Amino acid sequence: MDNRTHKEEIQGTAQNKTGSPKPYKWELVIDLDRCTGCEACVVACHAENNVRISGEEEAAQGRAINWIRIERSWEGEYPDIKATFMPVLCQHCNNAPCEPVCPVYASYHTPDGLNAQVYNRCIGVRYCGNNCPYVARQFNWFDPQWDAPLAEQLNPDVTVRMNGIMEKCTFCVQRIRKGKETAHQEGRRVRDGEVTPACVQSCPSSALVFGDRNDPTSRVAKMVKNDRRFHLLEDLGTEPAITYLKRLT
Amino acid sequence: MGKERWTALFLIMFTATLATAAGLLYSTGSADLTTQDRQPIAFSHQVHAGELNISCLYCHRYASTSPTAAVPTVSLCMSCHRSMNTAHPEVQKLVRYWQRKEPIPWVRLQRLPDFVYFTHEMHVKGRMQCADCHGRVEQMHGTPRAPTYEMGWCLTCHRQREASDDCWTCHK
Amino acid sequence: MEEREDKPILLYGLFDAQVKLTSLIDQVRREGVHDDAIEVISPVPLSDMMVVKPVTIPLYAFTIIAGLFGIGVGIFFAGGTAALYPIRTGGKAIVAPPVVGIISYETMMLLAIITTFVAMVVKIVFLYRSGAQHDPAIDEGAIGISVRLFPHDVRRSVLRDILRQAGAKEIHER
Amino acid sequence: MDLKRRDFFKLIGVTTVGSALPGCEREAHNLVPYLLPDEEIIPGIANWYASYCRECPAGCGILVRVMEGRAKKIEGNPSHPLNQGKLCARGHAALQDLYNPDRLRGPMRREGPRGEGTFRPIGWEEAFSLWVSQLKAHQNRTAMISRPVRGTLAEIFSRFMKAQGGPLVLYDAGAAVNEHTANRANFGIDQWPHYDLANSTFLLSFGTPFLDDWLSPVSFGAAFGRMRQGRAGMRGRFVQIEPRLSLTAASADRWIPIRPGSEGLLALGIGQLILAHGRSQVEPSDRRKFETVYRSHPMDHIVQQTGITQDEIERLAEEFATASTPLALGGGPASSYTNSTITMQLINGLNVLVGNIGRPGGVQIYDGVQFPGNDATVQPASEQTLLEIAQAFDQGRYSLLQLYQANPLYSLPPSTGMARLFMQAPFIVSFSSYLDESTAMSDLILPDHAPLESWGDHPQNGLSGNLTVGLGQPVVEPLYDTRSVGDLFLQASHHLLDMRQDHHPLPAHPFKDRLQANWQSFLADQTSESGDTFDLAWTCRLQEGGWWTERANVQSKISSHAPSDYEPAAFAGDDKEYPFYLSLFPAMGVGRGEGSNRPWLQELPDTLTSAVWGSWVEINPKTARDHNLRSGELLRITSPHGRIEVPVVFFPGIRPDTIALPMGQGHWAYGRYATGRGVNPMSILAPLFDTRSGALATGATRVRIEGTGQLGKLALLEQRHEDKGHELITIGRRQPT
Amino acid sequence: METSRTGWDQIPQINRDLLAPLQATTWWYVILVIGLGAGVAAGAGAWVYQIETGIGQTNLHKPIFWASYIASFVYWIGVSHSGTFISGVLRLSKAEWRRPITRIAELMTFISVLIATLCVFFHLGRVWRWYYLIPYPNQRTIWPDFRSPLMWDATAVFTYATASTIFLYLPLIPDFALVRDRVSDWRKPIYSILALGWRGSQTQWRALKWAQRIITPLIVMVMVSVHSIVGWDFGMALVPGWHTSIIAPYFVVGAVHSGLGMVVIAMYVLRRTYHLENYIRLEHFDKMGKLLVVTTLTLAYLYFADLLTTWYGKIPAENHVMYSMLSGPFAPAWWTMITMVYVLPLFTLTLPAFRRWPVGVMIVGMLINIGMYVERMLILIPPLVHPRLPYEWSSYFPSWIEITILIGALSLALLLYVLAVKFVPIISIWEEKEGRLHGGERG
Repeated sequence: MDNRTHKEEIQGTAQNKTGSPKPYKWELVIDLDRCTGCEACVVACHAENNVRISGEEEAAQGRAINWIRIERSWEGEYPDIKATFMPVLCQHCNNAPCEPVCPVYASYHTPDGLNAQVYNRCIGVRYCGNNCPYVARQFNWFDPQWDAPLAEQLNPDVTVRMNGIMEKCTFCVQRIRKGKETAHQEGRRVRDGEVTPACVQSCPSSALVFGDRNDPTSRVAKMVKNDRRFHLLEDLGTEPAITYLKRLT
Repeated sequence: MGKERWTALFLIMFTATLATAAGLLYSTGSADLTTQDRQPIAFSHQVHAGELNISCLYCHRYASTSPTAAVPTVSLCMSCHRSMNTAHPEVQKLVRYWQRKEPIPWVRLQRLPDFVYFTHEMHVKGRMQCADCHGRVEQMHGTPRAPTYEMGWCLTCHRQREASDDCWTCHK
Repeated sequence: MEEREDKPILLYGLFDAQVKLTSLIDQVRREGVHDDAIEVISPVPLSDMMVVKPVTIPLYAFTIIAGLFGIGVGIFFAGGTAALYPIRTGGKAIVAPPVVGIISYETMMLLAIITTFVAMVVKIVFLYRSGAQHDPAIDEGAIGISVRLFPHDVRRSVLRDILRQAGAKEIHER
Repeated sequence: MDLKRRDFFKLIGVTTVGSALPGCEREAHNLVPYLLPDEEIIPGIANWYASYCRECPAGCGILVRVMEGRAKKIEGNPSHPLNQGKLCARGHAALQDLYNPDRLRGPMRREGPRGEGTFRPIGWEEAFSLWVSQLKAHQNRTAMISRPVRGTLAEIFSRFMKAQGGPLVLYDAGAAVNEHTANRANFGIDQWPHYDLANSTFLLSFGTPFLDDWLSPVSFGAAFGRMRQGRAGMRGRFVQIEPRLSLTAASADRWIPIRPGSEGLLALGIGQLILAHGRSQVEPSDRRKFETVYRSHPMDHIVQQTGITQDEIERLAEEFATASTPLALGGGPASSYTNSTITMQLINGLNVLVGNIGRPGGVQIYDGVQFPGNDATVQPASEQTLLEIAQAFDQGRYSLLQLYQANPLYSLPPSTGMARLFMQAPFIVSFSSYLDESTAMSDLILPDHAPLESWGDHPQNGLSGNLTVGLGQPVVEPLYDTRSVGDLFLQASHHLLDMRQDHHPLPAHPFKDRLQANWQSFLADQTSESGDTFDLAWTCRLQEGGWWTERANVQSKISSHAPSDYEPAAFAGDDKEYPFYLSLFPAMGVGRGEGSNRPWLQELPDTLTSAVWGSWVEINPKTARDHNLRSGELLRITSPHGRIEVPVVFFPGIRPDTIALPMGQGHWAYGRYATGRGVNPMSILAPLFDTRSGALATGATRVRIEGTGQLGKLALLEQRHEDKGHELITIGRRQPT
Repeated sequence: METSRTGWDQIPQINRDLLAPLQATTWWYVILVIGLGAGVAAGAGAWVYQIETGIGQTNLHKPIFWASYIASFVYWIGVSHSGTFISGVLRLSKAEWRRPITRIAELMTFISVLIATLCVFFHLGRVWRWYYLIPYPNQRTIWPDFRSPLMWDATAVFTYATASTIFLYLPLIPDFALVRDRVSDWRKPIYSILALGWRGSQTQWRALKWAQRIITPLIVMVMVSVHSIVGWDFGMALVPGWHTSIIAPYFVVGAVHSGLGMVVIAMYVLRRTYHLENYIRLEHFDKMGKLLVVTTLTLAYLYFADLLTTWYGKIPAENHVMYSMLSGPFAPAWWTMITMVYVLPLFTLTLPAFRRWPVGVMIVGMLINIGMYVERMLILIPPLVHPRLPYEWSSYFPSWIEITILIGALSLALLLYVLAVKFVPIISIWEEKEGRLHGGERG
C-alpha cells in the first residue's frame, strides 16, 4: 500500500477519498431568540466532561468551573425591564489570543479549527486565562474531589484535571474523535448532526446548532449567513467559531 | 602538580553531573519501566502464542473492535483448561480462581497515563501488527513491556506512517 | 634554592609609590631585556601603563564571534524548534520574524558576554606567568617590578644594581 | 453460575475509581477480567439503554450510556415525542441520584426515639416479615403517601391499598393541582391537554413557568423554540403576566408585573372586553354563562385591583382576540393563591372564548391511552388531602403510614401541623432511597432501587401531540442491597392473600412479569403492533424506550363549561403590619427540594441571579434603597407564622411591594449536600389553601422585612460589585451576505 | 612625562576602612541574620504548603489569574535595574562619583534578579513541571513555544541574570585578591579560588579593563531589553489597560526609578552602619537625588501620555479600568501611589538642601519603592478585574499565604544582602583607590 492511502488510512479525517479535500471546521451557532436560559447545557457539560464540583466556598470565591455559562444582563428599569441571556463558552477563535501566549504549546489550534488545551502539558502560568477576552478559561485551583461513589459516573473518554491546570470547553472533542473514527472506517466524511457536543445535544429549544462549516450543506454553514448573526466582541478580530443570532427589537 | 589533578577531577565530575542531568531531563515524562512482571498466575505468552500459536485476537478479542484489547475472561481461559493440561500447578491456580468465582487480579504492564487516548481498534484497522508495539511476545516467557510507550516513540511511528501528529489525536 | 638551566627565574624589586617607573624601565630595556620579560605590579591600574609595551589582547574578537554564534542559536530556538514540530497558535506564523529577532538578540548578548568573560578569565589566570610576582605588600600602596631571566644570564647582577639604584626597598629572586 | 455481576464491578471499580490525574500518574495497577463473558459488555465500548426519566412526572424518554456496567451519561431519547432527544438539567442529574453517596444501602429499622434519626441496618428477611406483620396488624387502617406514580406501579399500589383497605395518596408539591382541577371543571378531563405552543402566534401566559418547571419544561422549551424561530417569517409573540420576572418571563416579549392574586381579575377583564367587542367564538347558548362571570366586575375595579392600566388591558384583549392562533396559559404564581382554581378556570375560559379548543396552536384534548394504572384513581392529590389523612391518624382511624418517595414533612408548612402525623402515627414504613425528613421519622425503611436500576412504565396522554407510554428498564445492576418496591408489594400481597377473599389477588410474580403482562395486553389492543409476536414487539419497545403514536386523534367536540363566579384572593397577615407579598418559586434545578441532594443541581447557577448552593431573597432595588439594605445583607423576613433570615439579592424584575424566595433549600435531613443549607421558606407560610382544589396557597402569606446589618452567606457567580459596564456588550452587525 | 603619584599614602587607610565589615561581626548582626532567617523559613513553609494543597491557597480566581506573585516579579526585576543603571550607564558616561556605590548597586541587581525568578516559581500552577520551559532536546520531541512572551521573558531574564552576575564579579576579582591576602582562616581558599590568582600585573589589569569596557555597553542594552520584554508580557495581551505600546519604556523607566530608590536606602544604611561617611559622601546623595528627579519626571511623562490616550480615546473597556483607579474601588491605592512615586519625590528632591540630607533622601527612596510596588499591583489587578464581559467583573486582595510567601522572598533578599556584606567589600576598593589616586582623570 502506498503512503498516500496509508496516510488516509490512519488520518482518515480530512484527506479522505470520499470527502472533499477540505479539513473539518467545527463551528457552533447560538440562536439567542431561542435560548430560554434553562441551563440544561450546563449540567450536560458537567456530566460529559468530568467538570469538577467546586462546592460552595470555591463558588463564593468565583472559582466555580463552568465550561459553558449563561450570562444574564438587565436592560431598562422597572417596570419596563428585560433580562437577556447569552450562553458564553470557549469561542474557539480562529485567531485565539490565548494560544500564542502559552510557553509550552498547552494551548494551540487543531487542524479542525478547534482551540485545544493539552492538560498534561499545562504548567499553569495562566497567561491564556488573562488573555481570553471571553473569560472562557477555567483553572483548577485544587485537586477535584468526588464523594464515593459519585466518581463512578466519570466519563472514561475525558481525563480528570488535577490542580494547577487550565481547562475549558473542547466542543466535546472526544465525541468528534469518535465520530471521525466511525466516518473513517466507513470511508466517508462525518455527516451533519452526527457529532454533537453535550450542550448542543441537550438544548431543549435547539438554540445551539453544531456542525462542519466547511460542509456547505451543513446547517451551521447555512445559519452563519443569517442576517441576525453577530460575534461576541467582534471588533477584537479574534474570529470566533461561534456565531450568535439575535433579532434586534 | 596536585593542583592540576584536582582541576581534572573537578572537570570530570562536573561533566558527569551535567551528562546525568541532561539524561534525566531528556527522559522525563516517559512511561515507567518499574512494574515487574509478577502475575498471580505464571502465564506464558511463549507457550500460548508461541508453541500453541494461538492468535492474539483469540484471547484479546476486542482489540479490533474496541479501544481496549481487554484481558480474556476467566471463562475463556477455562474453555480450554477445563480439559487441557489441568495437572499443571499454574492451571490449577486458574481453576481455583474459577471455582472461587473470583476474577484474576492480573498485574497491569501495558499502561498508558490517563490523559492519553489510545484505541487498539484504529491501530489494528490501520494494518499494524500487535508485535509492532508489544514486541514478539511469543518469544517472551513473561510479558515485559517491549517499548517504553513514551511520547517520542509514538510520534516517530506516527510521522513515519504520516499519521496525524496533532496533539488532540492522542491527548484527552 | 637550586637553579636549573631551563627554568627562568624572576628578579623582583619592590618600590614605593614615588618610583620613577618610566626611566627605570628604560634602563632595564637598555640592558637588552625584552618588554615581555618585564612586568609591573600595582594595586590599581596605573595611568602610565604604556611604560611596558602593551601586549594587545583582542577580546572583542571573541565577543563578536560569540555574538554571531548566539544569533544562530537564537534563530534555531525561535525558528528551528517551531519548524521542527509545526503547531499553529493564534493564527501566528510558525516562524515569526519578530520573535526570532527578540530571541536571537538575547542569545547574542548572552553568548557575547559569557565568552568575553571566559576569555578574560583565561588571560588573568594564565598570563601572570609572564613574570608577575605575587606580593601582598603591593596592595598597601607599593609598586613591584619583576624581570624574567635565565639563571646563567650575565645581566643578573647588573639589573639588581639598577633596581637598587632606583630605590628598591627589597630585591629578591626566585 | 449466579455470580452477582456487581461483585466484580466492585473489583473493576477499585481499578477505575482512583481516576488518574495528568501529571501525577496515579492509575489503575491491576486490570481485572470479567469472570463470565457478558455479551452486552465489551470493555471500552459504550452501551446505550433506552428508558424514561423519573425525575419529574413528565417522564421524558432517555438513553443511558453505560460502560463496563457503569452509567456514564443520560441523554434525551430522540424518538420520544415528548422531549425529542432533549433533556433538562434535572434529567441529567439523575446520575447523581444513582451514585449519590447518601443513598440508603439496605433495609433499616429505627432505634431510639422517633425523629432522632438513628437506624440499624437489618436483613431483608427480618425487614420484610416485620412489614408484613405490620400490614396484617393494621389491616384497613393503612394509608399510603407516594410520589405520583403511573402505569403498572400505580396499578399495583392502588390495588394493594384497596385490598389493604386504605387511601393511596399520590402527592407531589409540584403537581399543578389547581390547573388540573380547573381543567376538570372546564373540560371534564382528568388528563393534561396538549398546549400547542409551537403553532400559536400569541401566547398570553398568566405566570405560567412553562420554561422553569411547569408540567414538562423540556417539551415546552422545544415548542417555544419552534414558536419563536421554527416558522419561516412567523415569530409568535409572548406576554408574561406575574409579580416577579421569572426565567420564563425573561424570554417573553413583554412582562407585566401584576398585583399578586389579581390574575383572575385580569383574565376576567380581558374576557369582558372580548365579549364586549363581540369577538367571542362561543355559541349563543353558552355565551350567557360566560357573560355572567366575565361581566361580574366593572373595569375600573379591575384596573384598581390589578394595578394595570385600562388601555394596557385593552391592548392585551385586542392582541389576544385578533391573533390568528392565540393561547392563554395559567400557572405558577397565578396558581399559588386561595382563588387560583377560579383564576385557572377564567384563563381556560379565555381559550374557550376565542375558540381555540382542539385547534392547532390551541388547547388540544385527546382520548386517553387505555393503560393499566392510567385512570382517574391515580390523580395527584392536594395538600388538604394530606391533612385529612393526618386528621384521620389523629382520630385513630389510620395507624400504619406507608411512604414512597414523598416528603410531605418538608414540603408542607409547619403551620399546617403536618409534623403531628409523623409524631403520632403508630408505625411508619418508608420505601424511599434517602433519609429525607419524612423517612427520618419512619420506623422501618425498605429502600427501593434507584430508577436507573429498576423497571417501570409511564403512560402519558397530553403534554405532547402524541399518546406515549414510556418503558423503563434497569440499565445497571443494583449498586446496593435494595429491592424493587414493585416486587415487595406483589410479594406482600401474596403473603396477605388469606385475608383478601373479597378482592382478586395480585399474583406473586416479580414486578417485571406483571409489567410485561400489562404490556402484552396493552400491545395486543394496539393496531400498530398487530401481527408481531409479543416477544418481538416487547424487544422493540425496550429498544425504543416505550410506545407512542405518530399523532393522537384530537377530541373534536369537547363540552367546555364556563367558569363559575370570581372570588378575590385571601391573604394571611394584615397589610399594614405585613406590607409585602411573598412569592415563592422552585429554585433552578433544586426545584422544590427534590434536587437539593444533587451537587450538580446545587452548583447550577440560578440564571437570573447567578446564585449557587444556597437561598436568597429577591428584592426590588428601590425597596432595598428605602430600607437601606446592602446587597448580600441578611434580611429578616417575618410572617404571622414565623421568621427567617436570608441574604438579599437586588432584583430589578420584581414589584416593589413583593419579595421572592426560592424553594428547595433548608433541609434538615436528606444527605450531606442538602442538609443545613439555606432556608426553607415554607417554614413561614400560613396554612391557607385554594378554596376549590385544596392546594396549598404558597403566595397567600404577607410578610414584613427588616435588615439585620450583617452579611449573609451567599455564593454568586456574577461577582460584579459596581453596577457599570452594560455598554460593553455591543452587537456588531455585518451586511447580510 | 613622569606622573607624580599623589595620595598613595591613603591606601592602607582605605584598605582598613573598607575591609572592616568583613572582619568584625557585631551581636546585632547575628540577631538580624536570625530574624531574616525566620522570615525566610516562614515563607518557605507557606510555599511548600501551597504546592502541597494547590495554588488555590492564593486569593486568585477567575478572571484574576495573575496577581501578587507576578507583581512582585515585575517589582524585583525593576529593583535589579539599579545596579546595571548606576554602574553600567554611569561607567559609560565616565561619571566619577559612581565609584563608591557601584558595588552596592551591582550586589542589589544580582540578588533581586534571583528573587524575581523565585517569584515566577511561586506563581506556577504545576511548578514541578517547570522544566517544560527549558529549550532542550527531549523524548517528547516538543520544545517550548518561543512565540509566547513568557519565553522571551525566560530568555531575557536568564541572560540578564548571567550578565549581571558576571558584571558583579568582574570588579570583584582584584578585591578578592586583596581579601585573600588578608584573611587566614577557612575563607582563604574560597577567596583564592575566586581571585583567579590575581597579582595586579599590568597584563591582568589590562584584561580586566578590556572586559569591562566590552561588557558594560552590552549589559546596558540587555537591561533595556529585559524590562521592555517584561513590559511586553502585558503589552502583548488583549487585556484592556495592558494593551498599550508605551508600556515597555514605561516599565524600563519605572524599574530604574525603584532601583535608584532602593540603592539610596542601601547607601544610607551601610553608611550609617559601617561609618563610611568618607566614602559615601553627601554629594552622592545629592547626585542620586538629582537622578531620581530625572526618573520621576520621565516616568510621570510616560504615565500621563498613557492616561491621556485612554481618557481621550474613551474606549469603554479601557475607561472602566482607568476610572476604577481614578475614582473607583482602587482610588485609595492609586492616589497613594501617585503621591509616593511622583508628588513627594518632586517636592522634596528638587530642593538642594533636602538632597544633602541623607535620612530624607533615604525616606523618599522608601516611599518610592512602596509606591512602585503598589503601582505594579495596580498595573495587574484593575485591568484583570474588569474584563470585557462585565458579567465576569470581580475583585481581589492577596491571601495570607501569598503575603507570607512574599515576605519570605523579601527577607531572603535582605538576608542574602546582609550575608554578602560580610563576604565582599561593599565598596569596590580598587576603584575607590583608582578614583582617588588619579584624581579620576581616567575612568
